[in-house]
Amino acid sequence: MMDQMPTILMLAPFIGAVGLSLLAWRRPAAAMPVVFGALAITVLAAVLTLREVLANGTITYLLSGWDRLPERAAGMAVGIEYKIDAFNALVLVLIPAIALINALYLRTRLAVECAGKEILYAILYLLLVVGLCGMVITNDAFNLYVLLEISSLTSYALIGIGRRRAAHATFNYIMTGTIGASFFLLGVGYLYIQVGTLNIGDIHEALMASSELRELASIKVAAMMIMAGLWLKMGLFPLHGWLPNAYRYAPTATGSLMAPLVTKVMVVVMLRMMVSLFGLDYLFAELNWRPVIVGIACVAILAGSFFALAQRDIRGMLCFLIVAEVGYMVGGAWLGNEAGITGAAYHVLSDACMTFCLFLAVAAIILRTGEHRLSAFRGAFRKMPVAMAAFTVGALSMVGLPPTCGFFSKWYLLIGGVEAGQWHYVACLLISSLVNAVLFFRIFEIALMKVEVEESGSFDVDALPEDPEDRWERVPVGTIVAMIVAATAVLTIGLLNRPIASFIATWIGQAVEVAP
Amino acid sequence: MIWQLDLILLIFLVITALISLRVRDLLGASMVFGIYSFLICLLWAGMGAVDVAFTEAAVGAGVSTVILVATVYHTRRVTGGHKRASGMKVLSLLLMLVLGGVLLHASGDFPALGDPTSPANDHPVAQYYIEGSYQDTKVPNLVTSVLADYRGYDTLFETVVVFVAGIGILAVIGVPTARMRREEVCGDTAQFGEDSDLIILQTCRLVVPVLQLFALYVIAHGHHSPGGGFQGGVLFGASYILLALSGGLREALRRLSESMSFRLAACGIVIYAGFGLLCMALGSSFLDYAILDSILPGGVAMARSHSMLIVEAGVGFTVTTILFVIYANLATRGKLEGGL
Amino acid sequence: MELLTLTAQFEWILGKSNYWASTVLLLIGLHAMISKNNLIKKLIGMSIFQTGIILFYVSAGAKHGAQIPIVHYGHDSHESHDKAAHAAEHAADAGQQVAEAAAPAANHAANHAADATHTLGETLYVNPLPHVLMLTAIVVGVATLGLALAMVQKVYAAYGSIEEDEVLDAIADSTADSTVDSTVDRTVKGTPEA
Amino acid sequence: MMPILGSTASTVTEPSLLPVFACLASLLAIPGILAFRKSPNAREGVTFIAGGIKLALVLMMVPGVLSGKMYEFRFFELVEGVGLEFRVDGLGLLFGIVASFLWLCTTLYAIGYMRAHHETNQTRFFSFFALSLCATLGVAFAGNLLTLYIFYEMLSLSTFPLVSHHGDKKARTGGRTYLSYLLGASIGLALPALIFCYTRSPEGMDFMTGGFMAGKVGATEAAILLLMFAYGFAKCGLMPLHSWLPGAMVAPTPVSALLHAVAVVKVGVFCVIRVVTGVFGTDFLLEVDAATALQWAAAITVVVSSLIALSQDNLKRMLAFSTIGQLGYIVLGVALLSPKGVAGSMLHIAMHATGKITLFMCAGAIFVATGKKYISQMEGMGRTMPLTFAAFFIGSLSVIGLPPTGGFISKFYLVMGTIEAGKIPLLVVFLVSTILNAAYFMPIVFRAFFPRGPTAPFRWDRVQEVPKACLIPILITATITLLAFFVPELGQRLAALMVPGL
Repeated sequence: MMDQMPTILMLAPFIGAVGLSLLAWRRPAAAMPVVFGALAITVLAAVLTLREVLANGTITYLLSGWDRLPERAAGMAVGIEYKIDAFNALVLVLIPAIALINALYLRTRLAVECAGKEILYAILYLLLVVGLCGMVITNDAFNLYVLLEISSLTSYALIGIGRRRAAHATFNYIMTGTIGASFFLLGVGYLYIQVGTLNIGDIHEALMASSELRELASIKVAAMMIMAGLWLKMGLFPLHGWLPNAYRYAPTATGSLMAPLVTKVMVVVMLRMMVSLFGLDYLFAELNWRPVIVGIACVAILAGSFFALAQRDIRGMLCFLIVAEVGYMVGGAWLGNEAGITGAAYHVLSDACMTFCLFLAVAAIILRTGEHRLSAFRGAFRKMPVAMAAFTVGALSMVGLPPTCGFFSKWYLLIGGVEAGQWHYVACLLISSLVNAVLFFRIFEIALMKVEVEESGSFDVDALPEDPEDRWERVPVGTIVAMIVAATAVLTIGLLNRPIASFIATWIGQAVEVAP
Repeated sequence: MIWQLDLILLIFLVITALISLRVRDLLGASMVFGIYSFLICLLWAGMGAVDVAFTEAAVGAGVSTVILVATVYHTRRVTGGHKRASGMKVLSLLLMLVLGGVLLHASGDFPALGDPTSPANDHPVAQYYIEGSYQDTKVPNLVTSVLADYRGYDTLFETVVVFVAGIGILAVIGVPTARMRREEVCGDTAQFGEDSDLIILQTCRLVVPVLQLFALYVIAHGHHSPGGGFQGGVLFGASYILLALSGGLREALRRLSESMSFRLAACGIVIYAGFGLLCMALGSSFLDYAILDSILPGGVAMARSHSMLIVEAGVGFTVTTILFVIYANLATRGKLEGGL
Repeated sequence: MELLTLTAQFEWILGKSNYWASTVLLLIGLHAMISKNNLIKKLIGMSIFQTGIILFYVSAGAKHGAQIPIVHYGHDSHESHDKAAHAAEHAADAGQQVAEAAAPAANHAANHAADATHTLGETLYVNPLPHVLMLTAIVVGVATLGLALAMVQKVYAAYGSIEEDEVLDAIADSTADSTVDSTVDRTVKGTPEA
Repeated sequence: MMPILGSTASTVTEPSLLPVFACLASLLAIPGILAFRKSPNAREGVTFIAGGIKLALVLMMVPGVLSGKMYEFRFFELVEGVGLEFRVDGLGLLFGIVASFLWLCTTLYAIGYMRAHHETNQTRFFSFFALSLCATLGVAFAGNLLTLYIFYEMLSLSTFPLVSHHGDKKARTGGRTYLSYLLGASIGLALPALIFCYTRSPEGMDFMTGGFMAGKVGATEAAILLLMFAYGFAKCGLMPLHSWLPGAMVAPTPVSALLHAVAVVKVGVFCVIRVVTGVFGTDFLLEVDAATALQWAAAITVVVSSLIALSQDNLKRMLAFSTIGQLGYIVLGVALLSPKGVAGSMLHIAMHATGKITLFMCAGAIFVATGKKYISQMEGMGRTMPLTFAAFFIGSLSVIGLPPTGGFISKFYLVMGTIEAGKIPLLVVFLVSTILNAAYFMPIVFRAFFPRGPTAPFRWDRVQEVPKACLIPILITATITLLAFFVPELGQRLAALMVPGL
């Protein structure tokens, strides 16, 4: 049973989705229980897999039972295989866990925002999780593309199901996403034509074995196309155009699922491509792209931060912050040292949690107040203490203040920057932290104080009616639980950064002493 | 490969591509794009990629064109000039020049076209597929065996991609209230094709059964000849689309309602994944058909062969129904009423 | 001599022609996706872009003089192995007998026959793997196209146009009018804050 | 010159939860404060009890520390090699005592002040008050640079709602300035410096005698890092990063007292002392001569802020600039790198704290009683509020550095420190600033008791003192200021633990 866990992890949401289509086509009430059940099984399987990986090291799972057939295929993989190493296993827990917690929020919104389409939404929701997990778990470059497309198509639909305004945003997203995925496919094609296999590990070995192969221009172009494709999908500035509108106009539960996960999983894929496919030696010793890419990342960080500063719409602001965070991760990964990559990988986890936390809190506040500009926060601390507590934790993490996880990811990234001597990257990280501080404390100010807002005049926190009903959060319990869990995760991941960083370090494959 | 033919095809390809993008009449553009697809089919067939050509003919030239036409029908037929985009155009051209330069530079060290010793063709894995797959699976069509067995996991998700597209389109443009009404109205006394042209109607009466029979053949005979679940499924779906085009969507929906379509589509995937799960239940890994020789007759290789057939049938179910649903929704703006 | 180099050049060009064509198609499609104003034109561009990539893959698997990847009936594996070995021996013999000038070519052929164990018997088969991959890519392409067309219809229903500039104008107008278009939140044109 | 050897070799570390509990005492009070938000008496009772426990816990460590023990507690590793770690040494304990004792006084005062003023959101106020004290003790007992930084940031955040407590436009501006200076400097300067230190010394960042960075950086790097830390910990108010302090005067007076005397600014200078002694080590800094720039930055701050204070009419603003000057003393003292200078800095933390808190509470008392906040309005008020102004007098004596107050002792050490270091120009700075201090304090006291123009004779029944809750803490702190002159042994012994070269 244990060795089937990776497949169970993939199949639970998959079967859930198909089962909904098969048996519950006209029964919207079945949607949420199936989502919860399927995701709970997935989380369980992921946790068991993680435990297994921690105990016994990397897991390889051969699908279709095609062994590596040493005598007949020169030891190459003829089938598709899963490969779950320390970092993968962590991400595999993260994806269904966030989806599961988000389902608590989704439960309250599904019937409102997607009336008449509950089953469709639930199917797409589960299949998105399948796609994201599948991208992380697979060890086959083409299979990665297929799962990438599954996650893309489901996300297009999950966004497009939204309001009128979502239509054009989704169309742009489809265009960009298709270009990105196709670039990725083309890059894989360039590798295939020169190497002849699609298995990530085998390609890596071939590249390591032959220096002529590494000299080839087409391999370099392959690396370029794969990276460009992934950057498009993750929304690295200046390829981010699709991102803010898509997340902003999507149904709120889509936003709070996709914002934490989709771009982050793309970063995970990028890291895997860098570490497991091309290899750090090749990327940093033989291609000298670091200055350029770190430069782009710096611009992304600054641009994202300042665009966020210019936003009046809360969700728009958060979306641009994601653009900045993508810059953090890409820059960190391309610093080319262990601390930088550790920082980028760790930031994937921490950014997922804090973005999730912020999106949930913001969704709750927007729903409660009916406003989606910064003025929605007036008196929020008093009206919605739990939501604001979660928001505060997420915000502090975004700013990078201890002991939240945002501080520690920034810590590793900064160390990477200092060690690599990329001072401009260090400076951009710090500037972005400061801009985030301005952003969020501007909100806290609105929340704490009597702010004279344009139309409604002076607003006194104490003048709020003492009506007990009005004073309570008026947020469904599920959402409250979701927010609390997310905020706790932000703190826990921060405090657990040592073991996480050491998993990541073992993944990077350099000897690093493991915490006792 | 006959290089003269290939060269002519390539030139025509580029020309049709440019035309379909230049033409202002969107219906014309869609048609030219259909021609483009057929040309590229020829090219692929010439290169020995018969299954790809078959699929492209059915999907690219057939279904794509039909759904393009359906959308043009429901939006605008003529596109205006370009009022705004000149700056964008220059930027894009510059980008294309750079990208083209990079890609052509990279193509400099590709092995020559058709070189049997190129890394991709000479790789042990490629050799293994050609040499070993018949022994392993007793399926002469290598594409089928690689598709449904060695890379069966990929194909499962390929089927899911189709499924997602159907669900997604319904989610995006489906109109829930109209849909309910439609389901109720279904099955009333409306006559088949009462407002259609007689010639079209009679032609379809002849063509549809033949098409469906052929589709079944393609699915079933995919082991021995070009074809398989996708190609057959597309053809089968096309038969329903033909029915809807000639006799009215209502008639087609009466035979294959939307909810039934999705149930069947899910059934197809369940067949596929269920077979994989069965392998797991018997103690092997997911989709390892070899273990099924305890259930299926004819030894390990034949067990693989039979499993592939069943799995392809599952794919066929899904593709058939989903393509029809995609057409039905796009042709009616999600209302499932009226149609083209 | 001159003629020979010309032929060589021509062969070289032929050897690249598909890759170049695929690049050209890819660029045409991509250019249309970026610069066309009409959403359907963008989608046609997208399809052309994807076929460019498919052409690339299929070309990567092509072999001169090879059969379609459906093996002939009746071949048992042992038999075919024997045949391959025979073919190799024959070629090698031939290589020893011919004049020195021709030796490299013959050796090449011999190596070929020996290397090319992916022939069953004398038959050379096309590499099936790219075909499998491209079947998937085609299906993905049509799925994306379908979903994108649905979005086009939704855009048209919302803004009455499928020209991008008109759509953007309509969006700008609708936000300026502060229309309420959702149960969740209002879209209000942002006014600068105090 | 005698090098500073730091803690003697006989020091033993002892694992103990005392510092943790001391730190947590006020944090645990917060749920209580929130629970009793409906009944102010119970709420403030909780605060008091927590304060008492906290002080008791801190005092319990005194005998041990004096006998050469170091209480230590490690939680877990935050990042590789650096854990969340508490360690109590002489300096930390000295600061801990001052902070937790003055918290009690301030709380008492705050109750009177907030009630007399009918302030809103008192529950929030007392909660964040408790939180900020938790952070302060965390800084005091931090065992390494990262822990110190974490609590430093926590303090910045927890005081932000206090500074902008009123929530009006002025409070908003003040809060903005406050946070942008403090967070900006700490993220922009201190954090990179911290990370640079970590990359150079990845095996650990524990404060240790002689400094963990000693010998790991060159002279220029050390000088730059030192400045980055000194400016990064902007709570120490070095010019030009000082303007948050006058800006934060919008806060209610107890907050100002807390900011200026107990928590915030003292944390700033405490951090600088830690950096000089524990991170780089005075020996190393002397060896590479890296502290000159810091000395002059502090000296300029001292003189300029005194001159500005001279021109202020708003009493609280004047006190703020005076504080900036006094902080300059402390930074200057430690930057001298001489044993007496460093000891003087440590003592001055305590001495200035008691003196300045007295002054602030007096200013608040005057405001509560009469609504006056300008110096020019205070003529003759010594006659209506004699006790308050007597306390004010004692406080100002201490700040100027005159006997018989504690301020004299620390200033004496500081002056001796300059001589020891052989920096005569800096000695002149001390003397000039003392004259300036006298010049801005003495006229206030003098005019309060001896106004110009005709005055009615003093009569007790005309006395209108503030509520007792405000008055009692003032008198307590004034008395302590005096006592510190006569019994300075505790402070001296604690400081001597850190600077045995005395």
